[in-house]
Amino acid sequence: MLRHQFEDASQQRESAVLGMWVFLATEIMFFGGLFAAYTAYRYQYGAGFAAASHHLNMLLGAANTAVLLTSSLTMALAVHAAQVGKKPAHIAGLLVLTMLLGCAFLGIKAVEYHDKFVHHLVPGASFVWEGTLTRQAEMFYYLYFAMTGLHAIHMLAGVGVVLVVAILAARGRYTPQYHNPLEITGLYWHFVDIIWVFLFPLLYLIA
Amino acid sequence: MSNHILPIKTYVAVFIALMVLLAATVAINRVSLGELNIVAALSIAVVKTFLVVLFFMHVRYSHRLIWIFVGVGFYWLTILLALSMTDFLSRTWPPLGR
Amino acid sequence: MKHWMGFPMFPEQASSVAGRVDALYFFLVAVSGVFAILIFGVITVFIVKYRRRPGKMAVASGHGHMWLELVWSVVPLALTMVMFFWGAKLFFTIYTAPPGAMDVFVVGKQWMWKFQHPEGQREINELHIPVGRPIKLTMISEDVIHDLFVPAFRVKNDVLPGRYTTMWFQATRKGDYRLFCAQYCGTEHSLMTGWVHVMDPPDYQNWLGGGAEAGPMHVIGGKLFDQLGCATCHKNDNTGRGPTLVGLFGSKVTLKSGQVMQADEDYIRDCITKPNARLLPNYEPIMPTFKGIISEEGLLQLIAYIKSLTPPQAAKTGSETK
Amino acid sequence: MTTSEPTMPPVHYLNCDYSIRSWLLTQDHKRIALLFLVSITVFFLLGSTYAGMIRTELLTPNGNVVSHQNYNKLFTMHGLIMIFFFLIPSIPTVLGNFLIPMMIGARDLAFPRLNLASWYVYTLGGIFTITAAVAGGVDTGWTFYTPYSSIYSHTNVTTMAVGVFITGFSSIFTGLNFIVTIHKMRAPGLTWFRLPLFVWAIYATSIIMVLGTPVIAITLAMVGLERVFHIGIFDPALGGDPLLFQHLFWFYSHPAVYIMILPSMGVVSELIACFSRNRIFGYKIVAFSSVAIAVVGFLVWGHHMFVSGQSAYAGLIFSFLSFLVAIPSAIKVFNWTATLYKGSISYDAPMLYALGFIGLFTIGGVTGLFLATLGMDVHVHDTYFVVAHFHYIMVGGAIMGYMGGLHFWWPKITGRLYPEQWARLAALVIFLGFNLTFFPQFILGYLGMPRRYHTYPAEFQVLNVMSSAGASILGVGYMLPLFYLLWSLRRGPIAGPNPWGAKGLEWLTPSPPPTENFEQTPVVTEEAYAYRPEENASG
Repeated sequence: MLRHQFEDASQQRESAVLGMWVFLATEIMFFGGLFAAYTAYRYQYGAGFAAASHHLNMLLGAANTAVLLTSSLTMALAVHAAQVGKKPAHIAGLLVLTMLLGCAFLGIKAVEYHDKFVHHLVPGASFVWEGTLTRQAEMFYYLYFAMTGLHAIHMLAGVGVVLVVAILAARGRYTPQYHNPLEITGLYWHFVDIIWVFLFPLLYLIA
Repeated sequence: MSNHILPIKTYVAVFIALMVLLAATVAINRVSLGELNIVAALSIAVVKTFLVVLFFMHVRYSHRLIWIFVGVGFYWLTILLALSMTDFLSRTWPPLGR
Repeated sequence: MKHWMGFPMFPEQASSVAGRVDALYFFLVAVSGVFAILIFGVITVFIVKYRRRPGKMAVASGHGHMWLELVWSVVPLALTMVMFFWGAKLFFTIYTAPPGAMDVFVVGKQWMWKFQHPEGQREINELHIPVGRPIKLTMISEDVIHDLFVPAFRVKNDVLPGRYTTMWFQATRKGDYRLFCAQYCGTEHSLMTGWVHVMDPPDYQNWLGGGAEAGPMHVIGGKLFDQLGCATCHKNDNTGRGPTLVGLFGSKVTLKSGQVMQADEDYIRDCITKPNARLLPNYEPIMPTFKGIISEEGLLQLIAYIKSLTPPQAAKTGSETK
Repeated sequence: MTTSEPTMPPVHYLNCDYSIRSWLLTQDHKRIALLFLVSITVFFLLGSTYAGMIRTELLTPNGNVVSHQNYNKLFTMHGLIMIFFFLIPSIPTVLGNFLIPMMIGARDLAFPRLNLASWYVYTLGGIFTITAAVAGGVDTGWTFYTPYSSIYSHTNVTTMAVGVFITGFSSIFTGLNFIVTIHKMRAPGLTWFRLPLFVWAIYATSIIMVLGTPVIAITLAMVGLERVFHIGIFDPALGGDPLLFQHLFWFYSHPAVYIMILPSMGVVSELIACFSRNRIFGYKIVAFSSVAIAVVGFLVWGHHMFVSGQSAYAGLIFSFLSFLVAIPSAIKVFNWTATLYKGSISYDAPMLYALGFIGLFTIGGVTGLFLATLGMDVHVHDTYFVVAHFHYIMVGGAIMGYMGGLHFWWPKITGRLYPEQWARLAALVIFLGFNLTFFPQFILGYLGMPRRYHTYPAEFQVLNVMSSAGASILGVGYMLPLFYLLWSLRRGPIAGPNPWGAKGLEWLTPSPPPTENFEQTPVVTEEAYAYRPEENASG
């Protein structure tokens, strides 16, 4: 398991964890562009954003937050299980649970997207807005789709990676001594969770 | 960066705290506080982030270097937001020099 | 253009700020020159004096020298702060039009400049102005970002779609000066040029006298106002379904949202193009948007008209457009 | 310099395996560096061709060589290729890749597969770019300003944006790899303050790559969306604000200038130290100034927008911050100069490039002050003054450093020496040609000639002709190394492990090095640049 460029396992593990954190810093800035756009337009178009936000289903948003937070718990427990040397089936089971929760999140998201599509709230030629401030509402929905869409892409990637890690875990690859892939996958998963923790109030809860 | 192992009950406790905070976010949103709504919602989000980062992501027990990179990510985001907002916030201010 | 040994070195100084910009330029050139010569000189001396010679080892310690390093950090810092304050002060001047400046309205489009004088004259790629009088340009683009640049006046500013930007200058010398588009705007960007003709005030009056059969801008704007049916709601005596526009320009407006806004050109433009973003208390959101219905020039004429609607008691302060 | 006749090591990273597969699937940082060297050279030649055509067109004021549209495509493609496909990857991916593991005594970077992926991603982005070029090019200017790029341009903007977007990830991967490697893979005894300054510079550069690049990526993605689906956030017709684009664009693209110049500064530190046989004066300050430039460099982007319609208050803040970033750069120049003091200076070609760098970077730096000065910038913004300024930084600075570094480490990379006299001649020709090309452009800019002009008033012709004449000399200067370096691959004298008598771990191993770099992991016991150990003992 030790690659030739490293001296020992702890150097390898520390490198992997640091590498993931640097990557997450990159990810923060990747979303950062959209957060900056959101901030600028929320400041300028406060009224339109509030009106548009009311058409989002706050309950579904809250439910999704709960689903993601739960998946973070199962992910953290999976890493914990590897750390303490639980059986492969135990680790893999927690990972599959995490993955299923991720899929549940994406499912709820799909329902919401479908709902917006039906109500002509997708920006573009087909956008229909009952009320004033059409442009501002459209801008809100543009940002809504861009931010949640980018987040959903990250979720999709996460589900894929967790699947691979779950298979490897089931084959008994991860031990208390070596579980770097599992650990950094966990970091990624929690990060995507954190992004949603901010998206939820910013998009669904505009008073 | 020791491979610190947390007890399961810590994870569960953090999870319960996160759920309580989620409920609080939704509850506060029902009350109209004007500008304070967004402040409250974001403050709670920040607390949640701290919980996830410190415990689920083990940063509390990680090397100082990891702390720095976590900070760097959020600090740079602040630079982007704050300095671009200097423009948007002050555009409508009265002209300079008078 | 000023030459030195046959090479052109400086554009003409033809505005009130040109001399001040050049003075700052000389200061910057002097500071840069002194530093550059100092560094090049020292390097030359060192590389000659300490060139490698057989049997001779170098003897210096390379560990740094606190005092020296402090000096060469603090001195440049101090100099840059001088530059900052000087530049900022000059920027205030260049940026802020003096009160009572003469208005000219500019519309940029791919790839021409359209100028409109309050008296109604319009010209393309040529701008006639009187010498010695501050001129304030209110500018907007019909398509992409442009930038109006007059090197002899040392001023430029971007011309944006969707929002007015302004710049001002006061020509100090008669003559013809080039104007350029300085922000890349597409295929014929380099043809989006023209001339500023600075004239004696009497000549300018003569020039104004010939042309403009449609009348001054605010009159054209008034006709447009009637054509578009604005007057059905915006009555002068405040009895219409919309607020009266008399005395609006320059006043402070409190919106439904509680926000207080200065009723300037941009405010009025936004009210016409996106009325629902500027709702007032006590009025229904019934105004349709005129976006795409009125040209940018038409909007400027309407604004000129609304600007001219001053209440009787305020008439003595008058507006410059009359 | 060496007493006995040097010989090539029998087995090294170049001759251990000759198959194509061993190159395309290599995880050896040295081989990946060479893959990058070939790729960026191709793009450099392509970008230079565009530059040559631009200067030919500008010989006459009337634009009678190419059409308006084609001229616009020329400067756009020149800018995009030179910036994203040559300058930004140049030193980090070639010299950085080759040297960082060796300088810190490691066998490889922390993530060799990610390193290889970086090259593939770069190549994929390059393919998109060449596709866009072949399909007719792009005419937006390298800045992609909206709404021109998102609505009005009829060229291959989307393909190009995808190319730049993809290449951005190459930058991110490389930066991430360097950061982790420098933190975690240093040899025993190699503390931060014993690192060569090149490592510090690459570290600072990596920080910018990792934190800046994602912002341009997401921004260009939004431009692409706006262009393809007519939904977006930058078009005023859709309620958007084109200045938001400029903020996001310059948030990356100003620090990107430091991605180009910081590695060169690192190279110059190595060269000055080696060829004057001195420790870099004020080592710690020079090291910290790299990091300071990387951090403060992120706070100044608004100085590209003083006349853009940005709030004047924001302009004030950005102007002030811009002056602050000048200080660490100035300190570096002073410290290099002081390093020469009482040195033992030789005039080998890399040193000539380093001295040229200091001179040209100084001019580029001080003219940057003009642009940071609010009242001054109003006049010179978007004129040839700006063009001259950034070429002094990017060509006079970044490329001089790259050339110097390439010559300096050429013996290490190939095991053979280049012909010294030719190299000195090339350095001189490049220096003279460069100044003749770009100095007149400062004057042109102050006279008011706007940049990106296909045709121009006749009174600007004299200076333009001078500039074009200089460009032809510069072109010859760049061709020379191409020939003699290729020549030296087979005919150059055998270099031996350390032809310069330089300090640094990379010179302890044979040239070319073995695949694993070091037979044994070296242990470091002294500071960098210990050219005179007896003094370092007392210091």
